[in-house]
Amino acid sequence: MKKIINNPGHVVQEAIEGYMCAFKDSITKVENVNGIIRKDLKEKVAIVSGGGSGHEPLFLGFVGEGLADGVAIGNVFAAPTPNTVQHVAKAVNRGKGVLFVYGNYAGDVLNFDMASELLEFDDIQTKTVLVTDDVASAPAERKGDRRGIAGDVFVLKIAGAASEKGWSLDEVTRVTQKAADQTFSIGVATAPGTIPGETEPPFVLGDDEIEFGMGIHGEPGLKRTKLMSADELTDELAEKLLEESNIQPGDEVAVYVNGLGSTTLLELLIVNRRVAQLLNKKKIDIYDMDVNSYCTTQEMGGFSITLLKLDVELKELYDAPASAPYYKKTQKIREGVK
Amino acid sequence: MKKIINNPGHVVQEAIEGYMCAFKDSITKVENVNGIIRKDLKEKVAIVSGGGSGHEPLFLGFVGEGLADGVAIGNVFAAPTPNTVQHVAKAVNRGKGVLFVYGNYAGDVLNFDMASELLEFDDIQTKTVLVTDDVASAPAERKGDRRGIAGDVFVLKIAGAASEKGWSLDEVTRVTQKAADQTFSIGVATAPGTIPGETEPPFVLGDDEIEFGMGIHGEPGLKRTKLMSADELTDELAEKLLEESNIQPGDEVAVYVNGLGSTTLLELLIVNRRVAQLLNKKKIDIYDMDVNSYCTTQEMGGFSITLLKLDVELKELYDAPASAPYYKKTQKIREGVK
Amino acid sequence: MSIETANSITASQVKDMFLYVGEKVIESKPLLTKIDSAIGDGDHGIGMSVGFTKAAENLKANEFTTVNDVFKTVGMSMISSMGGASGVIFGTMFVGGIKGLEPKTSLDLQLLASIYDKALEAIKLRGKADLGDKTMIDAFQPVVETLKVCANKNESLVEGLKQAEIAALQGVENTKDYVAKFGRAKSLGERAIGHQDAGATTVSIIIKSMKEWLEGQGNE
Amino acid sequence: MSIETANSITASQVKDMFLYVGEKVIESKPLLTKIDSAIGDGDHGIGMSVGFTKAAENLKANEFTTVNDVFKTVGMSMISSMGGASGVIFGTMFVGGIKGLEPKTSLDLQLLASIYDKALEAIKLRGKADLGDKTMIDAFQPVVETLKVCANKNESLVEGLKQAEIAALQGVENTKDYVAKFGRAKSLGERAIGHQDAGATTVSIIIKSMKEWLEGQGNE
Ligand SMILES: Nc1ncnc2c1ncn2[C@@H]1O[C@H](COP(=O)(O)OP(=O)(O)O)[C@@H](O)[C@H]1O
Ligand SMILES: Nc1ncnc2c1ncn2[C@@H]1O[C@H](COP(=O)(O)OP(=O)(O)O)[C@@H](O)[C@H]1O
Ligand SMILES: [Mg+2]
Ligand SMILES: [Mg+2]
Ligand SMILES: [Mg+2]
Ligand SMILES: [Mg+2]
Repeated sequence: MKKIINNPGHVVQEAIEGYMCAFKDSITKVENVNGIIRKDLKEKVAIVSGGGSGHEPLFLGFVGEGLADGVAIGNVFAAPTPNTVQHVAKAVNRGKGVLFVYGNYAGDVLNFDMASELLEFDDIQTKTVLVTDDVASAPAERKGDRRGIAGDVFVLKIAGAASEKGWSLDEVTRVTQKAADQTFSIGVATAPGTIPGETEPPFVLGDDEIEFGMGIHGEPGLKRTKLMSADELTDELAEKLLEESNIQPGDEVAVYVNGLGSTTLLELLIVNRRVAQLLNKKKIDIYDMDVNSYCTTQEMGGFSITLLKLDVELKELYDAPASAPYYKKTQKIREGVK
Repeated sequence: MKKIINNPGHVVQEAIEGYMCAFKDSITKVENVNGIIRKDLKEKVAIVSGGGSGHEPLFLGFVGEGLADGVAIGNVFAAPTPNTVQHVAKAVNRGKGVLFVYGNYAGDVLNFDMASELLEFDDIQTKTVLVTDDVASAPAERKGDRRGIAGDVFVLKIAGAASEKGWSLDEVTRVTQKAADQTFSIGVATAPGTIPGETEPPFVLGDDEIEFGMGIHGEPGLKRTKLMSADELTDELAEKLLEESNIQPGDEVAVYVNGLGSTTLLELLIVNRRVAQLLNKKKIDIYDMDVNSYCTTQEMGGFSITLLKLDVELKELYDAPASAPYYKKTQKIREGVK
Repeated sequence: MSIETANSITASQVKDMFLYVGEKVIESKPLLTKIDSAIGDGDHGIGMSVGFTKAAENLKANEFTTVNDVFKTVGMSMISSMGGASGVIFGTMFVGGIKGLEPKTSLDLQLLASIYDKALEAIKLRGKADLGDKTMIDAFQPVVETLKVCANKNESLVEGLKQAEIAALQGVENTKDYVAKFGRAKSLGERAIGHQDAGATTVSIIIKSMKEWLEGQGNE
Repeated sequence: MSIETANSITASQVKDMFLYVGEKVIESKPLLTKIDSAIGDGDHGIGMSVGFTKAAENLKANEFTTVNDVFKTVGMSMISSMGGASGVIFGTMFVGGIKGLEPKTSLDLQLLASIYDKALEAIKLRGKADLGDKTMIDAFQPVVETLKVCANKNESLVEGLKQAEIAALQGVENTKDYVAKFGRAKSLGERAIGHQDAGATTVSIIIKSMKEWLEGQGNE
């Protein structure tokens, strides 16, 4: 895979520089570490996210109103260091505490936890909500052990909206944890993505082979099958997703179809069409749908489907405006909202 | 290349269905043809864009406030039919005339022109501005012969903003033509994209080969070279771009770095960093920068750089808000605008 | 008298002939894709298939009494379904020549020559291309000229098409030497030289399979 | 007396030893990448290279009089530069054992055994993994136990490391039989069986190259 880079070791730093060139009116870089924060920080609980890079536009593109106040960025597929997290948290803290929202990976937990310990010395209170949406990574009875994939987008959206309301750290944590508990995803890979500087992809798939449930770092999934039609594939994934979630007929969900990198929007829209058909058939109400490639694995091929089960509280937070360089939500005019 | 599709012949129709599922609160499908229009049509000149599909999120993602009022969508890499254009234009026309804004390709010109003739029978006045930004496709003295690539985004942005101001068809056409005259792009390809249903890519590039100036349908470019570093590559492209444009030190430009499909945002941001450095060195003022993959060629690898030379009038239109499913611009707070 | 030597065919036979032509063009999809990929965007085969599939659908759905309606159905099917440069251009190859033409119940070489002559003019008006610009015109213009010469000599329809096929193939050969001025290949400049034009190739396939159908009818 | 049979080395020699270890780990980057790719995310080699490169930078920039500072420099370099699971885990392998330790100017087998023993405890506390969870602990715990046994027998530093290397390699072998409970491989379940753990491999490389450096010093 040809990568347009200079030095593999400088990829993250240079990308952040390029990001700052484009969006410096709304964001600031934290000195000495790979952290980015909002310019217009409010007197509220601060939301800090982050993780390894390589998943762009997550996480750096999600800094802004109604989303993350700051993000700590690691090297490609590697959790950020404790001091990166610490410095970002210090920069966004307004004395109301900091909520960490990030995907459940050993490396991220280790580094964010170590940062929490360091922040205690700075008298900054932190709480953590782990995103655990990937149903392929652990069975339902161990929901808390599941990995975080594209569900980051929904959980972060809810956390940001709750914090903008001026809620306390406990309240923001409560509703964000509820969102994390109600977020379910499943993915499929059709081709690998490569880490910049590496010459070999991390896994190989046959010409007509795909892998169900593969993780966003190429973690092996549930099974390999032959490539199938978009509808067959979507049906099988969505069935598994519903099976592994607690979503029932009559429930309302927000849907997000996420491309992993090189799968085109044309394809993702075809998948979205089928997801809508299927949910309609199952009498699951679609509150909203989004189709994009917010959570990528470099140029990996494939997609994931995410469902967030909504209640009255979550719907209001979901609908709140949000504005970051790579995620914008304007208030939607809802005709006859239930 | 594995594509997640059902039937190659149904790709566009099914993608539009999926698009409608997600964004039906703000857009409507035109009956019987592959056309999409805004729901909240205003009493103003209508802006109609379009072209072959396969470049998503262009064109279908750009229907909304301050952008296109409607788009006519063709098959992958094929101009829309005259009756598609005709029906879209009829659907968005509010008696103030219709401006067609699209990339300069023989097929598009033939079909939009034929649509214009048909619309004369419906007493709908049309004007046309062709986007001709690709400096690799014809020399400066034949600017009007150049192809349209990612510059579509800027020209459409200006057209949409001008029409929202309630200007006349002549005035909207004048300023849109000015924007088209001042928009310059150049691209580089690192890997081919494949048409859904085809098993062979339309061209082959060696393992360490790239092609300067390749078009967004894989049209052959200026030259093939060895893969180089991001900085070297950006320098060479940007130099050529400035050479072939009329942009001088002291000028102000909006910059857009566009990914062609599978090139990651991480890479695009590294390129953007270098573009900023280079323009600074050349004393060309950067008014704004955007980095995204709005104009793709399926999963093609590579990127393009677009510059829009601004004047007072264009700056105001550039800064106007815009909101479509895949392009949103909120009013920017400008510190010390010149 | 067999069709092979007949001077005219009925509207219904014209329909059957274009159904056969459509099959042959659709069969050539991979070839056309390959040719268009070399210097264009690789979709010409797809486009022509879409157009002739739609044409077949509309031809089969109707009975035809006039040649005009058969040509119109083929051309309008293309214009309304294909898109791309070739949708308008090849659509015009079929509708451009019957504008203002009084209803004809049968097609002979004279009529074919005059329909295609008018169509060629319409294509040039629409597309602003001319001979030597590396387009389908480079095959279609020699076809028209040959049909006219043969018609003047009162040759049979099939003989006219035999000669026209040779002219078309020579036209395709000629496109290899040209720099493209229109369509997606135009930016190629000198680099297009050596490659034949996709649209010109399609013209040769159309003419060849018209001839084949007539020959096949003759042999049955 | 050669280092090979010496009972202790100076802080400055410890620094040189870890510079050598770093080189060897960096050389193993492709191997570690391959192992982590099979069941993890393929970045372990990159991460360890970043960590040891930073460690080398910080080691070279300073003169050291205490063993504590050498270990602290290596560990903190890793924690502050690597990120990932291994940043904290391997960082703790170096800083976890010197917390509260009085300043030492030389390192013998007793001290190494006790530093690594405390480090192992710290790693377990932090990462919540234990023996059999298919992590670096599966190599590191046998290393610690072996070092302690050898230290009790008053063996030389190099001999202790020789034995420890064997224990580490056995530990790496053992990881092939385990299902991962931590890190990116945990979702693999049974499918991880047959593959060795990347972090455990790194432990074995570290111990092996510590031994090699001591042997090299002895032979010089
Ligand atoms: N202006 C024109 N006049 C005549 N023929 C044209 C013109 N432009 C293109 N063509 C023909 O159309 C062919 C390309 O058709 P196709 O690939 O279907 O459309 P597109 O160029 O839109 O991809 C060319 O090979 C050429 O023969
Ligand atoms: N909780 C843990 N305790 C001990 N070691 C761990 C733990 N989690 C991961 N590791 C070790 O870290 C290694 C992976 O490191 P690395 O690939 O650099 O990090 P990441 O898993 O974040 O990609 C694993 O092979 C394992 O040995
Ligand atoms: Mg990792
Ligand atoms: Mg085309
Ligand atoms: Mg073509
Ligand atoms: Mg790893």
